Amino acid sequence: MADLRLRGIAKSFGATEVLRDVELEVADGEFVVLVGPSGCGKSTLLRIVAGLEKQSAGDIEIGGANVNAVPAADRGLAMVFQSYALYPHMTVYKNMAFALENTRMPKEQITARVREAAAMLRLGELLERKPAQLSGGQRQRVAIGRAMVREPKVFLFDEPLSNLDAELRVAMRKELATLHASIKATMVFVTHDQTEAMTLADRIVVMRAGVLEQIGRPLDVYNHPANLFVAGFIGSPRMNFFAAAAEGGRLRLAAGGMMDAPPGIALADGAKVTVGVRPEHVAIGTAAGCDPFAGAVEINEQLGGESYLYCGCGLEEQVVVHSPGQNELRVGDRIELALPPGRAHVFDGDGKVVRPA
Amino acid sequence: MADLRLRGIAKSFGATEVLRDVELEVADGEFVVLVGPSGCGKSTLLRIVAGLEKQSAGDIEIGGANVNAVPAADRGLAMVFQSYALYPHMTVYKNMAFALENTRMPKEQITARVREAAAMLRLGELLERKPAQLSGGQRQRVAIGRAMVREPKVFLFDEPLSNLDAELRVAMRKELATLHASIKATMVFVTHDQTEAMTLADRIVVMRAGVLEQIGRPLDVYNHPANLFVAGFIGSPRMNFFAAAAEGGRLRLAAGGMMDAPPGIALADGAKVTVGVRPEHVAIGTAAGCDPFAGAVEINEQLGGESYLYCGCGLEEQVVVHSPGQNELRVGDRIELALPPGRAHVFDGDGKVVRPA
Amino acid sequence: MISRLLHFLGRGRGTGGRPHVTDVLTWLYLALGVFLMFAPVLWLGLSSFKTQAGLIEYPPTLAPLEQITVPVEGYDEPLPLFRVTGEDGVVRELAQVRRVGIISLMVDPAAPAERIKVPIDSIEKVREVKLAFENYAYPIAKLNFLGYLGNSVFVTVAATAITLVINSMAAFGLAIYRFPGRNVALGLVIGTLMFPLTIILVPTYLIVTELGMTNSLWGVILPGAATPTGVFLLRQYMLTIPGELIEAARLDRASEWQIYWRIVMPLALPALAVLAIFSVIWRWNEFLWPLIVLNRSENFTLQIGLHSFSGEFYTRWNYLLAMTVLTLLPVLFVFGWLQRFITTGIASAGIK
Amino acid sequence: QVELRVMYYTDGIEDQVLGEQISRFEAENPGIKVALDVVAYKQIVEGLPVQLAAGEGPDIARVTDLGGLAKYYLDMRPYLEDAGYWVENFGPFLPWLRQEGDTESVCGYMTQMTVTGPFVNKTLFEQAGVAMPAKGATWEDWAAAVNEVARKLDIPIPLAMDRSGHRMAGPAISQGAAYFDAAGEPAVVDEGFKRMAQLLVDWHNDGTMSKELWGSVSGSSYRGANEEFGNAQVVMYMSGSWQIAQFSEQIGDDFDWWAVPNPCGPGTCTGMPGGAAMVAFKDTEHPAEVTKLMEFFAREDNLEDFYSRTLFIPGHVGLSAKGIDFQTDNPNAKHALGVFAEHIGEISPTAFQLQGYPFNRVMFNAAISRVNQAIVGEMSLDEAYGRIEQDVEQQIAEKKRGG
Amino acid sequence: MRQRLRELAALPWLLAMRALDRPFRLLQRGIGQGGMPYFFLVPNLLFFGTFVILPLLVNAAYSLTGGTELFLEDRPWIGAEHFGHLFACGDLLDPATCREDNFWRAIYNSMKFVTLQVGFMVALSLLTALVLNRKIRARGFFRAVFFFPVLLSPVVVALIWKWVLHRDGVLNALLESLGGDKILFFIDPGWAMFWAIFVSIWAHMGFYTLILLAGLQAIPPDLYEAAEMDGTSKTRTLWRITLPMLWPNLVVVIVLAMIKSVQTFDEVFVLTGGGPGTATQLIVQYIYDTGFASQVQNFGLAAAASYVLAVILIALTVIYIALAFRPDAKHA
Ligand SMILES: Nc1ncnc2c1ncn2[C@@H]1O[C@H](COP(=O)(O)OP(=O)(O)OP(=O)(O)O)[C@@H](O)[C@H]1O
Ligand SMILES: Nc1ncnc2c1ncn2[C@@H]1O[C@H](COP(=O)(O)OP(=O)(O)OP(=O)(O)O)[C@@H](O)[C@H]1O
Ligand SMILES: [Mg+2]
Ligand SMILES: [Mg+2]
Repeated sequence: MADLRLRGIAKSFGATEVLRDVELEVADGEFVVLVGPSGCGKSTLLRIVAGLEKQSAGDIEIGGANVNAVPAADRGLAMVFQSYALYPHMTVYKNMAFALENTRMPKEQITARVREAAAMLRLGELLERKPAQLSGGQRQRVAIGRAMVREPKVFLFDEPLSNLDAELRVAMRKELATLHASIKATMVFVTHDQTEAMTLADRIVVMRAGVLEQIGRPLDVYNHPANLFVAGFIGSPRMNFFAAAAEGGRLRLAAGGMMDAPPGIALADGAKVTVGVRPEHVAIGTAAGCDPFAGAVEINEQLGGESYLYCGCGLEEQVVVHSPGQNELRVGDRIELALPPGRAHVFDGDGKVVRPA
Repeated sequence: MADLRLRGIAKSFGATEVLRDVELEVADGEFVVLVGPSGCGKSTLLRIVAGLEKQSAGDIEIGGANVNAVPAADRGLAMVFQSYALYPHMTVYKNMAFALENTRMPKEQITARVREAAAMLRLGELLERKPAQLSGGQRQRVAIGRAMVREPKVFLFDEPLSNLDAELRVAMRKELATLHASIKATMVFVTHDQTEAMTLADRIVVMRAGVLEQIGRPLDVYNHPANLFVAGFIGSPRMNFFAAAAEGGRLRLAAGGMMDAPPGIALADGAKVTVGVRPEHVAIGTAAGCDPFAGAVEINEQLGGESYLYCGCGLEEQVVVHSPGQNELRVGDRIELALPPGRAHVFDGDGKVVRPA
Repeated sequence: MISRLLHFLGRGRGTGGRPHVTDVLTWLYLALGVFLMFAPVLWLGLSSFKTQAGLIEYPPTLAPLEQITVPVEGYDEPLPLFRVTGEDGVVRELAQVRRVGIISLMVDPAAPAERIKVPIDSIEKVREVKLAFENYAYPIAKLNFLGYLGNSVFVTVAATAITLVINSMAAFGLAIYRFPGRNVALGLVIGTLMFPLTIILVPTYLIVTELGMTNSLWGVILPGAATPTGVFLLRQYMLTIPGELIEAARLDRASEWQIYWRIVMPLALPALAVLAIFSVIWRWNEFLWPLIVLNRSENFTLQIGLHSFSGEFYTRWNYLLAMTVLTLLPVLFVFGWLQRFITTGIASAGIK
Repeated sequence: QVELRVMYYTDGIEDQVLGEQISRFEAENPGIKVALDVVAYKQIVEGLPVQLAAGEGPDIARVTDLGGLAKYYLDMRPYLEDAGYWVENFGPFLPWLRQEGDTESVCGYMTQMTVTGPFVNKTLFEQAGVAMPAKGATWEDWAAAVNEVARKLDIPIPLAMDRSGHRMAGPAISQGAAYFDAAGEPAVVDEGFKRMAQLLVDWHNDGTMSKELWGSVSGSSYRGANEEFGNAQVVMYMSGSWQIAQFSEQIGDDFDWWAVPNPCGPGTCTGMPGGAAMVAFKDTEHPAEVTKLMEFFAREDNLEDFYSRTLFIPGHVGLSAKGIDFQTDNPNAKHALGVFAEHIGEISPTAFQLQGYPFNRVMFNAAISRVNQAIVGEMSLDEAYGRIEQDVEQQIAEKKRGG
Repeated sequence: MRQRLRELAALPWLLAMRALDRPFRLLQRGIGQGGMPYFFLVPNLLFFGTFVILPLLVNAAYSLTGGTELFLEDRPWIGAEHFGHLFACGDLLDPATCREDNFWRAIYNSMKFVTLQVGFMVALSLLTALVLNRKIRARGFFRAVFFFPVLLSPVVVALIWKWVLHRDGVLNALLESLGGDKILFFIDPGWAMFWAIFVSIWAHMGFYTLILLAGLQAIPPDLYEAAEMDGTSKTRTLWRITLPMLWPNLVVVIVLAMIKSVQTFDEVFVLTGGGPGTATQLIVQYIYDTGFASQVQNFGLAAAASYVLAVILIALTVIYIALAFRPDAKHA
């Protein structure tokens, strides 16, 4: 059993408070992805779980046993460091074999495992190289390999794919999913890549400034963000936010015009709220239940398979609109936009989502 | 003038040939993005341009002058290292100010510039920290800041945003674009992020194993990949490839069924070709000019705003299909797929694209 | 001069392929170094082939010279050859038969019958380069050279091995961990650095006696094994090893012992090499302490052995020098081998 | 099988000669094995005392701190076959090996008798055409003569003297120094000593002596002028009989180096006796065998062989009287050996008393280091006298405290 | 092939360490990770305690007892008398007024010697290390050249330099050939001190150079690359990158150089004999003479002097250590 339980974890570096009252339960075999802005404490949390850093307060349980006092070596976890931390004096092979040698595994078995991992990570050619002779992505893969060969009960990954190219990343993602499925390890995975988070996670944990903001299944978090922060953080480009005020059961947008309140949401008259609509839900043209407003294309980001239009609508921020495929719009072209009420999220003055009754 | 010209650059580390005959011209003020699989030689190329590594053959010209013999310090470039290479004994402020102090800039001006950059990079709070007290993303931002404050004529960026969260990355992307526009510097930018590449680049350079495979404007590269490799590499998830043979002006797919040859493409009967269709172009249901074939959903990657269906169609590889928004498909569900001939790319036996006559 | 040299280390480099000013200065410095550091040593090598008389001769000659002797008809022994400046300024080479006071009695080797009287202030020895190999041959034959060599090798190897192991262990403990008592231990190490061995020679000897280690090579080896210098040196070097490597190793389930010998030791190799070189030289050349501990010749180390050529009034410099040169060779070899480890800078490549 | 350990230092070929004798001894005494440990002189001076104190010393050693180590010596009388031979032949020197108050014991014999005395470069005198002062000339006479030679021939150092309190003591006694007061307690500074000290200071100031030798080192360090003398840069060199062997090898007959009689002062014309002794230690487990070996070494025939080959002045009354046929064909050496043998008869009783005093090195060292400081101008001579007395007093007191 | 050989050479070490692995793992299980540092310290401290600390304690006892006996039980207790003697001065700044005038002379000589020697030693070995760290041809050879003097015993060092500095030595021959006068270096206090310092630097510089060379190797090369990209001049790179990064090793060099400098004895002694007069007599020579080389071995006074010396040294070192241990142990 390798479930992981964090109770009231807090951490300060001197006066800097980095984690606050973190409560998290990860079931045995679960794949949890940790996301959050840079510097919010993700690495610190992993390091505390690993036993490399001592929490200022709180308890850690692994497999039901409190491991506060258990040194890192005995917690039975594997970790991929954000900084790799490869042993510079060892070859790639040795780097990966080191952990296995520590368990007195027979030599042939070690070789087999390392070769298997190396093949999977496309490092086969490089086994005799030292880290200094590797490219950034190759180093990162060695770091992954080093953790993988151990097949531990709990994996901690700190942005393990950040330096890989898209194709390789997709491949690795698949491999990790396969690995997860095959050895049924518990995994905690830090990433900045939305796709990774959405595709790999059983549950996503969104952190901000040392606090867990929301925990939930990927689509739940995507579809039902608990607050403004999560709504803005999950999804890229981020959700568009519009200031609005409730007015007779409808919403008056600061951008001008009115829109229906989303179904099931009742607001006190005059309540100041924020309406959030994701770029892919902003309608070009008209939408039922919403007065259209005009925007001028300011940036037209064409990604090939899809495009994002950054439109100026007289608001503080541009409204981002997703448009599938490629388009012929030019900067300055004016388009009509509307917010389909069925797709809108409403957040109250404190940034908390207003749920349909 | 800060145009950059590489002529016949080659590089070997001992027996390992890392770069081969690289020819590249970057115009003054141009923004070139270098992409390619991990380990293909991107960093090495940047390091050679910077003067940190000596090419085995070839010439480098900056602003029209051959700089082969010019040491790095005198080439007037700024570089963001993939490994950051922050000065561990200096504070964030000092790290950023260091280069400016080298130029004997007045103190107030240095402070102003550093503060400005720090604000932009959201490092304002951290100026007095040492690198060891920073998170991974914060370190990366310091590395960017260090290059930025110098406002040089040529920037070299080696995966500068890889450790940043999506929101910050979008913000940084914008800042870089602004910076580029304002100081009109020439920029060479390595990234693994397709969005970054597509949005930032004036031109994209695709590398493979030390060789430049294609150079072109982003949408050109996306829409008209020169060969199988580029077609597969640009776009994520990657283009689907289908083996096919020409038969009476049409194509017989190995998956079964026939399709029209894309407009303007004439093939000798019996020619073995590869047909490539991007996920967003694979039609669910039917498409004119192509016999539909059946597939079973094996993975349904729901990213929130869009989904990718990985379908088993009896081929070696799954066929990836993009479907906008979210869907209710379950693994095992069978769907009909078809390849619209107008969206298909055809590659000959050597992997080179077959262009319409 | 210092500031100029500092300046040169800092100068930017000129363009073009020609050697830069820093290169020129580097070479100048190295040339000066070779001259200052190496010339005296060259002299040492040459001098080891001089006779005792040649050694203390002033003004000194660079090469080992010896007076030429020539066989002269009618004389049993070969006669020493002199260059004689006649009153007329003519220079001749004559052999000296005998000297009486300030008059030298000479013969022309070509015409041995006639004897010539010459005042000694007009004669000068005719000399040739001659290597006195007996400087080497005699001591080797006389001393129990192989025995001494064996003892020296044993002392050096054993002491260096022990020193490296226990010092690196202590340095590891002091550099990697934070634990109660660490500062006390550190203070002890540094505090005791202050006392030269010379000062505690006598008490240490008493302790060695109590332990029954006099006249045993262990009595030479053990007391110096725990050098504060070594601990200090290694500890400071180990501080520069990135902490994440140690964390990574802990996560790889390495025991602390393994972290020590598989991670930290290889990474501290340059400093270990320095300490090894230091220890080898020190043990190999150590003189005062073995002198006091050892008084049986079967236990003598080379240094003690070769110093038996230094008496109360009289030191056989020619033997001493020759033996010095001979004993230098192994350490030189060891240095050549170990110094390469000093420049295997590796410690940083694994960390981003 | 008994193993005996002999610790021995060597200035020349003594160890060889002794080694041969040991082989003979072992052949004669199959039950005894003798190991000869030839060591650096430094070990005898610095290592041996500590080793002896700790009970780790050898059985026999050749030592020069004759009285200082006396408490460790073995009184061999109970084991000696013929104690009379020892008293008869080594009598004058035996007191040097005894502790204070002891007048009886027999602990060893002199491997080497030395006398201090000057050598001159006779060839230089001849070249300069200066007559050598005759026997009975004073130090002042000699100083004038060597200065003249040096001036004429442009020799850098007219007069050199070993930097050693022992070397200085002979001339000082000649100047009238007594070194002891009436009660027999050390009293270094007196009128005679002051005369000598003054002479030394004057000589250094007027260039008769070179500061290179005395001035350039501190404390009690020994410094000789062998090199300078051998290179004919010194006209007169006050040293001692032990130099003979070296000079014959080193100088050979490059010039005539002669030993001359000790110059005189108002007191007398003496040199200092001295030497090294072979002694047995009482910590030995085999006193009988040790004595047997000592007797073998001290046998007249063996000693004669030893002295004649090492060119040492015999420390054996019988052999002294008989004369030794030294094995050298260097006429200078032969001459010098003769001169020094003569010196022995001229040694003043004060010199003997001083040599026999166990802590004479304290006096020597104090004298040399302080006079030297006066020579280089670090203190005045009067201050130096005060310091000498203080040094001696303090060290003797320390010695007496824990004795 | 060479690789194979090297592996072979490392084999015994590997086997030994591996053999030790299991017992130590058990040990670690027993005492826990927190107990391991003690374990690592024990062997060294054992030796250290026996052969350094214990003798120092005996030495302390010596300083409080009198006489010339070796064994403590034979020595009478005299309290701080020896210390009293050392400090019996009319004016501490004028050795001539002190009872132990030579002690104070030696202290002042040592101070002069140490100040100059350490300064130049550190500067020169740093310079040499920097030069030898450059990519130059025949690096190994040059390293050996600069290191060579370290191999020589003090006696040989002195012999070599006497050959140079003698009245008729090489240097004077050179001076004369240049039309100058001979200089008798060892009868002039200034020159004698100069050469004492020079020769001791000559003899020991190689060792410190080696430490610094090792330290330079530990500096990540990418920092130099970053500095180069930042357009940093070489001088600034030296001051702002190299020296700060070298600091832990520089501390070793400074502290060791200082301590060893204060402890200098034989090479200066053999070269100048402490002269002229007492101009180059250093403190350890005083201690050695008093306690060891003289006929009346005054261990007590020597021990007392050594503690006075140690106090001075510690005071000096504390300053450096205060600087040295800023970047302290980082892990666990
Ligand atoms: N010192 C070296 N010795 C041998 N091979 C090396 C050395 N340095 C780099 N290489 C190899 O050169 C190739 C190119 O490396 P480079 O760092 O340029 O890759 P990259 O394109 O930047 O990859 P990444 O995206 O992973 O950073 C890699 O395969 C790497 O293994
Ligand atoms: N030793 C330290 N002293 C002070 N603050 C620190 C220290 N280490 C980390 N921090 C701060 O703690 C916060 C959390 O750091 P952490 O590395 O956990 O961030 P992260 O979430 O992993 O960020 P990233 O995505 O950039 O890697 C950061 O703001 C960082 O600056
Ligand atoms: Mg992090
Ligand atoms: Mg790279």
